[in-house]
Amino acid sequence: MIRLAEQPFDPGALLSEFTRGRAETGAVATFTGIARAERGATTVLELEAYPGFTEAEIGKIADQARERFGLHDLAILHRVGKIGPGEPIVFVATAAGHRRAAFEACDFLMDYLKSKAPFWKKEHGPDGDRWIEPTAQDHADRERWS
Amino acid sequence: MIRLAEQPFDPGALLSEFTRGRAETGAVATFTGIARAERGATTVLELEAYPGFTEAEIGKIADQARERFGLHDLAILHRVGKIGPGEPIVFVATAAGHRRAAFEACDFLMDYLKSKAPFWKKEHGPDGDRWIEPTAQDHADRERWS
Amino acid sequence: MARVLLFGPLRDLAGWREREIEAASLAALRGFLVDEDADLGAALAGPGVQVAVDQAVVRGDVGLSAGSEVAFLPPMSGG
Amino acid sequence: MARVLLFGPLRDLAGWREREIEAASLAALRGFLVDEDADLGAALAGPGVQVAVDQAVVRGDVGLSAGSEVAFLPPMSGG
Repeated sequence: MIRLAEQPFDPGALLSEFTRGRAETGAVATFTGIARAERGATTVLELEAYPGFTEAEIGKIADQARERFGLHDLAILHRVGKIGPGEPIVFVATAAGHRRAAFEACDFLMDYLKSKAPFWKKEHGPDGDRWIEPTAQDHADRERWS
Repeated sequence: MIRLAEQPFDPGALLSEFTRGRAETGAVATFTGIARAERGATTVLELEAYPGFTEAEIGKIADQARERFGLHDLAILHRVGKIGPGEPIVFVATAAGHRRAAFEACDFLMDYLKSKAPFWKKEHGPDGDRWIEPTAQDHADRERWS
Repeated sequence: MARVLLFGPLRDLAGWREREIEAASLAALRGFLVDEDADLGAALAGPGVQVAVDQAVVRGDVGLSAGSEVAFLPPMSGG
Repeated sequence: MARVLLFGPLRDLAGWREREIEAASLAALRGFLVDEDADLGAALAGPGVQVAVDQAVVRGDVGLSAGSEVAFLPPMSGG
């Protein structure tokens, strides 16, 4: 499941659905990214995607992850639009036979999503708006997998 | 929250509760361990704990994780008793400012729980019962952190 | 008529997000846009700006047909 | 009377999980158990078996009082 969401979502509901009825999957790892308030510095985050293209590009990396880590399944949900502090931005779940593969695949997918996925991100803060780019840390994280 | 559960639990419900109302936490990682059916080889897993002692020992490692990874919060729920195939055995959630810390802390806690936590584990299979010990892989995983 | 989409900072620079523009090729479309708005034209040719035609990234010039969707994608920020 | 608890394979070996036993010290308790069941006594002294008194792991001999809880913990398997 790879999906964009215009509205707030509950990562727990996604995890309930993802874990249900698995008999051969020993390990499920998840990551939930949440919009930080940064003590008032960021009021609203706005994320733009290119519907269709964005899911397809994420799908290519998801296929890489399935193969590289031998995943049984994965789920990715990404918010778009205006996101308030404390709201989840992204949810990734990976299912595998054993925990190392589940953790590494989740980590790999997040590094891609944070640094290279087709999103454009704007912060609406008290001092106005600004477009933001991946941080040097995001790029360094991504480099670990190449 | 560190707790033992006698009954099946829904990891999603725990994640919903864990993520709710966080404004400064950017990252929540979770791991859910599920009893594998192993294609019929294991019918039922039985986990024994020493109530009170087991939570306290896990609590010591949880305190190490809080300090080492700068966690905002963590939650650990572990099943005890008889666990059928497909049922969750363990749920770990970690909350941090950024994702690297959340992932690493979750990984660290799982390596401890799988190899050293005060549980005794028996498999009830088609060929009878046997007590099981941590695998060499579990020990190797645990060694990564020392 | 191609459907032209701008994303991220390009949209703010242009002041529009989506327009229908008559053009037989990507090069012709770029020519039209640079004539109309030199700043935008330069930004569309800027470093890291990719172009997708019908949701597939293309390089160099390609022909456009009626109903082609052309998207200008500035460097992606990740989510 | 100390409350004596056995865990994991020790419980299967002994055939019991919890008993009240009169003993003034851990050494006296071990002596009582080895006299009663030599196999169990040997297993309790086996490699990797820890002893907790009132939920704190102890080494060597310690005194026991009325209501002490003594747990024999074989090597832990993790969850």
